[in-house]
Amino acid sequence: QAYAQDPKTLQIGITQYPANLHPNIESMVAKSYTLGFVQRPITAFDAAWKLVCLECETLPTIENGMAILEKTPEGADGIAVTFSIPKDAFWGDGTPITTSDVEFTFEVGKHPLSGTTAIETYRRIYRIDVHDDKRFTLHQDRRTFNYNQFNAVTILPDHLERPIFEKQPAEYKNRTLYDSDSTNPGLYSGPYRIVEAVRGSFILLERNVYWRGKKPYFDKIIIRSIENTSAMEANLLSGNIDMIAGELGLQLDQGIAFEKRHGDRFNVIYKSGLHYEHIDLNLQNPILADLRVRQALLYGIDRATISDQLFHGRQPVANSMISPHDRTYTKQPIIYAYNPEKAASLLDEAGWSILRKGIRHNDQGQSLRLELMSTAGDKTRELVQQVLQSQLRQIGVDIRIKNEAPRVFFGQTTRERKFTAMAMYAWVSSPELVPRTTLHSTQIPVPENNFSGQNYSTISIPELDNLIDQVESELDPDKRLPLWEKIQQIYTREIPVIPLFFRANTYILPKWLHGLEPTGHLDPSTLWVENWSRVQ
Amino acid sequence: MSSVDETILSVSNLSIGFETDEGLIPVIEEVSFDLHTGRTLALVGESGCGKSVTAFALLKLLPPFGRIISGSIKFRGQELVDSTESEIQAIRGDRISMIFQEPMSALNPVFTIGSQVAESLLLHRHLDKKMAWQQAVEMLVAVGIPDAAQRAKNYPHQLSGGMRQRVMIAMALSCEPDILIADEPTTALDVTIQAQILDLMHDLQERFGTAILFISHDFGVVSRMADYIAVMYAGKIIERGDAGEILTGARHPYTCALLATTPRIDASVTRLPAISGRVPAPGQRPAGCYFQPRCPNASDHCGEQRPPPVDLSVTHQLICHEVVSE
Amino acid sequence: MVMLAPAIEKLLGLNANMVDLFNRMQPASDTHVFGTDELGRDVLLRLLYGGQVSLFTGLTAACVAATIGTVIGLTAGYFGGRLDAILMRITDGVISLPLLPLLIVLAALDLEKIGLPDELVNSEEVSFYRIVIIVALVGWTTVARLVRGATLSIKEREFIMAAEGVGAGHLHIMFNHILPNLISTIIVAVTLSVGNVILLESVLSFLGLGIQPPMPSWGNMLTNAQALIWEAPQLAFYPGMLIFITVICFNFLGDGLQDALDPRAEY
Amino acid sequence: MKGFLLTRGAQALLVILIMSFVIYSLIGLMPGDPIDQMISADPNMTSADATRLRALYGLDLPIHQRYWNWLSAALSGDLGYSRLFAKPVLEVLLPALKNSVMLLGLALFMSICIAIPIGTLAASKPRSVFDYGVNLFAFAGISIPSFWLALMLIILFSVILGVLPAGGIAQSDAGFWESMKYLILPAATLTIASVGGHARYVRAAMLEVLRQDYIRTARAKGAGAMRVVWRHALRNAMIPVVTIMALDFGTLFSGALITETIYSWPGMGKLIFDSVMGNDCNLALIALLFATTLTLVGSLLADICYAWLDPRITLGVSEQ
Amino acid sequence: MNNVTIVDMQHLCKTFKLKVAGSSGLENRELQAVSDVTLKISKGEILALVGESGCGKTTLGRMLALFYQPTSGTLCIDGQDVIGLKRKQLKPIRRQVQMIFQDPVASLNPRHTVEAILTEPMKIFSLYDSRQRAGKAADLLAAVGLPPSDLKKYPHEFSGGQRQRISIARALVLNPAFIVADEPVSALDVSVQSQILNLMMDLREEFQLTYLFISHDLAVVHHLADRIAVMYLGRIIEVASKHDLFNNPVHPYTKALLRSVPSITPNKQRIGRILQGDPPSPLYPPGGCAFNPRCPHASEICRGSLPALEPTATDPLHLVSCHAKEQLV
Ligand SMILES: Nc1ncnc2c1ncn2[C@@H]1O[C@H](COP(=O)(O)OP(=O)(O)OP(=O)(O)O)[C@@H](O)[C@H]1O
Ligand SMILES: Nc1ncnc2c1ncn2[C@@H]1O[C@H](COP(=O)(O)OP(=O)(O)OP(=O)(O)O)[C@@H](O)[C@H]1O
Ligand SMILES: [Mg+2]
Ligand SMILES: [Mg+2]
Repeated sequence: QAYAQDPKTLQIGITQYPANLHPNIESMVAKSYTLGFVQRPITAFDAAWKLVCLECETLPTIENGMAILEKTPEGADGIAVTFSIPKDAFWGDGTPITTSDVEFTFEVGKHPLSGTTAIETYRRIYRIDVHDDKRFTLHQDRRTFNYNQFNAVTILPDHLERPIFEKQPAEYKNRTLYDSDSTNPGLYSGPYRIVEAVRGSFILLERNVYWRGKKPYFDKIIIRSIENTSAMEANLLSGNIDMIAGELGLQLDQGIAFEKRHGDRFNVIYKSGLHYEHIDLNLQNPILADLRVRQALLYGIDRATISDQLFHGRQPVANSMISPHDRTYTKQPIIYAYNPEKAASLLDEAGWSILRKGIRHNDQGQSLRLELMSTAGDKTRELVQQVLQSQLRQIGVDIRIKNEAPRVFFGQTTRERKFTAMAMYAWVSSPELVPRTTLHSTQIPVPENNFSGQNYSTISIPELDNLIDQVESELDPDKRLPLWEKIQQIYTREIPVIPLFFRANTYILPKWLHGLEPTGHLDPSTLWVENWSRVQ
Repeated sequence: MSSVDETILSVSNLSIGFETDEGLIPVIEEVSFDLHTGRTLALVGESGCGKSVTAFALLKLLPPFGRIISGSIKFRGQELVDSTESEIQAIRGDRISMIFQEPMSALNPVFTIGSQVAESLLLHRHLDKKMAWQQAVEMLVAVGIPDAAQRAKNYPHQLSGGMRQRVMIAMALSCEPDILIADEPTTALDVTIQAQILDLMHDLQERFGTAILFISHDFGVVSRMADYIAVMYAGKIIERGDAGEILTGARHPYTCALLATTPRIDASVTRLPAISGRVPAPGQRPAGCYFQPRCPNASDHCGEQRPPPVDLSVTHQLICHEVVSE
Repeated sequence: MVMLAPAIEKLLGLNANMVDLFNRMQPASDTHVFGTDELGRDVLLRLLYGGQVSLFTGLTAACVAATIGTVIGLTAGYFGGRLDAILMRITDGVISLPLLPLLIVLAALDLEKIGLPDELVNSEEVSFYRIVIIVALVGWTTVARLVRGATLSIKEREFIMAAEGVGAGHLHIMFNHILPNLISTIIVAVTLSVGNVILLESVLSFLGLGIQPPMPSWGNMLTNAQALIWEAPQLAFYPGMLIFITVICFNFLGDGLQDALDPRAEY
Repeated sequence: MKGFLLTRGAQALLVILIMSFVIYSLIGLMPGDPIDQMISADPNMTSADATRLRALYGLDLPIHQRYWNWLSAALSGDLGYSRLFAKPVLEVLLPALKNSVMLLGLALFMSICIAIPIGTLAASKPRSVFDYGVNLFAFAGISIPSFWLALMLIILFSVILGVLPAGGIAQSDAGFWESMKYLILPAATLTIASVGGHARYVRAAMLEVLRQDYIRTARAKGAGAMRVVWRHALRNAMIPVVTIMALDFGTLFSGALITETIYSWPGMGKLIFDSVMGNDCNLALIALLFATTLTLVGSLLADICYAWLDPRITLGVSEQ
Repeated sequence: MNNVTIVDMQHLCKTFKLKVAGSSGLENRELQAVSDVTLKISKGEILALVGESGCGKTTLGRMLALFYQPTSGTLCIDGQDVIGLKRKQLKPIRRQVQMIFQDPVASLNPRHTVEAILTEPMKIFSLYDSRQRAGKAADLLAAVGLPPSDLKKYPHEFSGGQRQRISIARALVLNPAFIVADEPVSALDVSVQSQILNLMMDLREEFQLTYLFISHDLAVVHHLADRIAVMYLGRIIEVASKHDLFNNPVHPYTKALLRSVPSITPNKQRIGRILQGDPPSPLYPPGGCAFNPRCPHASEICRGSLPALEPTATDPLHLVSCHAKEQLV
């Protein structure tokens, strides 16, 4: 085609442009995808969902002795982990990466004015011991099983950023070179560096000559942001881009349809991962407070058929909040297969037995009407909503759909529990993530705690709280498994949330691209870009 | 310059109609008249009788759905009815020009009066811009605009009504046309200004020997201007003759009635004689004589047959059943 | 035609909101004359129901906006002076108001809190009323300007003075004399804006402020079809075509009504 | 002229001041804030983080105080930073503005260049086939959804013919023609969408003018049909048309959201949308004020054009 | 004709405030449309007001018909002072004064039927019930010579003369004593004009009407008026009975006006000695006597001071405003 580029250039389409480029301030998918080419966090989960070292030599564990149990000065349980920066790690301007960079990074991370989003990641490190240029120990003030996970921490260049930070920490987020001078090679330590960035349109990457690892195949990578997915397809077909990223790409059904038409020219890969699509049930709603109604709702929807027909089976049905791919997943004790008869009898039992115009009413004459809210503009969710509405209608439940712009939905509706009955959206998680914020009773957002926490269903079970506390501090992976099983049992028994699917990402790749491995979690496939190559 | 009294334009049996949803409706029927150099023919008649349409037809400037049905317009022997658009364009503004009733709306508001006067010169005399402008200014002087060189740079809205009409006249006369068609040129003006304009037209006619077709509904004005008068009623010329013959010796009942109903300051009547009824609209004209429904002298056959032409003298003619030639 | 939707629904033995996951995006067939949509619903029926919704929304919103605009424009034009200046500056302000935040604020208003009855807030039509209100709130400005302009010229006509001469009050003159003469201006504005409202509704759907699913409207059908333009282009074609035809029809209707309502036209 | 400009300028400043407050309040009143949205995308973030960040970005202050802070800073020349893009507001705004002006300017220019001749021709031959064609085309332009049109153009020119890029913007090292190629499709989309409407305005104005007496005067002078239409009528017809087109001038700077989105054209429409949605008050405010200002400039321009085209009008008043 | 004064104007002035384009942008200016008019109209008479376009005839007429508030001066209608009255207070007086407008097209609401037009005043004043109103409307229509079947028609279905009849009928609905007729026939053809003039005379007898008849056509005025006031640039410059004015005009302007009226005699020729120049703009009135720039007799005093409107030496009812009137009589 006319706009095909030379074979050593790869053009990638993504649906969002990263608003800003500082790796540790504000996380967003487009940013972590882009920065994956040019920077590496200290650790990450790989495509097999195993924790690996990226900007370190060895992953510290208790077994290899680089993680040591200790007491904090206050006498609490703590843990110290020791990392070494790879010897040949350089910034893109030739400066070596050293422990002073690490110190700077944590200084920025901890600073309350720096704009760090998830500050706890840094706060738990109460002391850093620097042994030499490359080796350092992080002392943590708590003892959790993810003591060696530093996926969210990317080392920052001390020699470039410190003067800016020290001058005015509160302005650092606005003045950082990542945004004011994003093509500065010294900012990047990955296989590529940014050489041109046009906001809202594209980012051009070139090879970083100081990259220590395997030499990547492509000389240049262009990341184009194309928000409209139909236009994205047109760009792909016209050769304006070579591939569509799965992390930020076509919707699943578009991908499936695309494969039907162009499967001969492109590889289409579906990776189901840790996007947990679900419906929060407001347990404060008197109707939903009745477990039988919640069960009936689950029995009354045919998730298997939706998955098969709408998503061609590419998007597995979720039985609980834990993905079947996760090591902590256990065979579910209760599987709610489609069973409208059972649903009907449960509703009858619950007192919703009078049918009027096909809608159930109780003996007070109240109708079984529930509001199903979600984010507006998300076509797939709207489709699922309508199917659910239609299916639940069959068992006499009147579902009213009400959608809101995402900023309203997430900003107010869920947080302040403005949804009266059901709220449908997705959680992203990482492998073996403890569901504290979503299921612990202390995490119910109320005005008293300034609406903190994401336990929107308001589930509050002491047993579950205990289990969550236990699993978090259990360092032995095998001993954690029975705890996880109990958590899942309670979850499926109590149904605070209707699990729907684990969303699948659709990667559309040219036949000649090899080595790209979708991860299915938050760490993007681009962290392993040096494995990508063109094979004719 | 042609000699006085030469017939320069000759209209015969001209019929004009408008295409409407109900078909072609005749508006002007079998109109004939001649124009003579240095002489003024006044066309008089009430509103809607077809004076303007007749005037437009002479330059083939009929409104979109107007058609010349039949008849001929001969200008210096050249038939205008079937001449082409470009032939007629060469004549318009050059040999035959026209001035209109409403001097404000007839001038283009966005051009200076100088350039509007100069335009005919550019079109027909092929002068360069400067020359044309100069001549335009001269023309404005000729029509009595004080301080013409400055005034030429004004826009129409900056002039008074009388001045605008002078500009219109200057524009029409800039190429020294053979014929000037003046369609109610003073109706929109005050009496004192009207008198000025009429004087001006007299002067210019004397100077250029132009033949004038002067259209008006006001016998007072006509009596000042006309050598000949033609009275129109419902699309027909019902009486024509020398000015004196018509103004003092009119025979057609319509002309007589019209003259009688016109208030005058030199005679007092307690009650004006009125013509009852109204002018029939085109398409609703009665059989027989068109004036018969309003005519005090009408007899039976007036309503049945078209009245015959009657010659009272060489110049004085009319169409009426009740008047017989002496 | 769109009024017959329920009858045609019966005739075909289908249901406009009936999801059939086994028959998604079918091409035209005997049972589904225009095929089915992405959830296996009959496109013809959805077009008909969508037409009901869209036309009704368009007409109502345009009429409400026209009413507000007429009252404001008429008042401003008739009384003139300071009142005119104030009203027209307000109009300018509304014209330059950023639509997007306004729409979001409006959409997020808690209707129950403003004291609307529960029945209404929870009814299916609430999104419809919302649109009507949104369009009315921002859409009256054009009419207001047109009406003001027309009022300014009409109030100079002598028949207004004649009415004043027989002792008519301001309101009498405004509503008995000026308003009837504005009808054609208003009608043209309304007919032109019906199409705009239908299109605006599709933008609103996109922001989640439009007609809520599953209720179909041409606007949301069009927006939904956008993502399917490769798989099922016909889904975008039908509503697009209908909007096009509607816009044209309303324009002709406007012209026709203008002629019919103007007693001078036959002159 | 000077006095007129001064009065208008003062009025404009007042309007802008009021608008800045209204816009600020509207954005501030929007439910939800960006920090909450971050939570849903980041499992490590806690509510305490959200509270801290809200304070950091000043989102916890009451709206009038935020506005006052903003205003005093803005008046001292500091327009602040874009929260979303972590850059000074103007640095984000100016490139987008440049792109919008390029795109919409070209589209408006082409639209006018096409609309004037076809509108005029349609008016000079009313009820002809050409006239009906122009009308139909105009309605199509009004009612074709722009996303559909844009996608069809991409499919035709990029996918099938492969002659033009499907979207985006040229790299900085690209030549002029290469850069222009990226502009053609989006500009064509906008042109097609607006040219019909413009042509109808021209046609209506032209029809009105052609009915006027001075047109007959021009014909009576012997001017040919072409000269009558293009010299005598056009300038008069342009008086109302210019007003409408100058008002479009304001929209140049508010961008065209849908077209920009589909063609990934980084202009003001997308920027305003993103900044409003992302609660980027500073950016949204300045961007919207820019658009407002230019709308005001547009109407001022309309008045000046008016006076320039129509000698009867002296700025601010029309002589009787 | 008795001598009861129905309208009494004393030093009536009307000033319009305008914005005009001047050398440095917009200027606020005052336009004296009517200055210092002192006139009485007696019951039953026809006073004609003549003058060139823009001299303020309509403005004066509209003040008398209560449409404009005079800027200064006093105005009594039927003995009642109307200056400063509110809209509501004026309402009862409006029954006394009605106006007939120049343009029969513009003065009738195109969207109202004749019946609506004629019954509207009765509705506003709550006169009669609806049946009686229709009957009254039909009677009025008959009085102006139209059949009752025309009640259901719209104005556009009538000819110009018929429309003017409707407008006259409307003016009569409230049984006024005084009618301001602002150029009621100047838009009409001569044949129709005479019908309307005759009608107005007939109605005057029938309803005991007093007219202020505004016209620019001296011939019409000659036919109709009892007394004539000549206006020039907002001022009355000469008032006299019809006979006096036409036979012994004093003011040079009146004389010029009379000379300019064409008579219907075949005399194709220049008029000569006609008044040159245009009337001055009321925005920039000349100093002294407004007529001085065009006046053949203008002298220093004319440029310096305003002549008063005073009786001539010979006739106390013949008022002239001219410095040179004694020489010109
Ligand atoms: N464009 C037109 N379409 C249809 N009929 C027309 C058109 N123009 C004029 N007429 C008809 O032709 C007749 C003569 O019109 P014309 O304008 O010549 O009258 P006139 O004698 O000039 O009247 P006036 O004194 O009012 O100017 C009228 O009855 C009118 O109805
Ligand atoms: N409402 C108004 N505002 C400003 N100026 C006005 C207004 N009405 C009239 N004038 C001005 O007052 C002067 C007198 O106007 P008026 O209409 O009384 O004249 P007229 O004698 O009736 O003229 P005509 O014979 O043209 O009807 C004119 O210069 C006119 O421009
Ligand atoms: Mg005429
Ligand atoms: Mg007047």
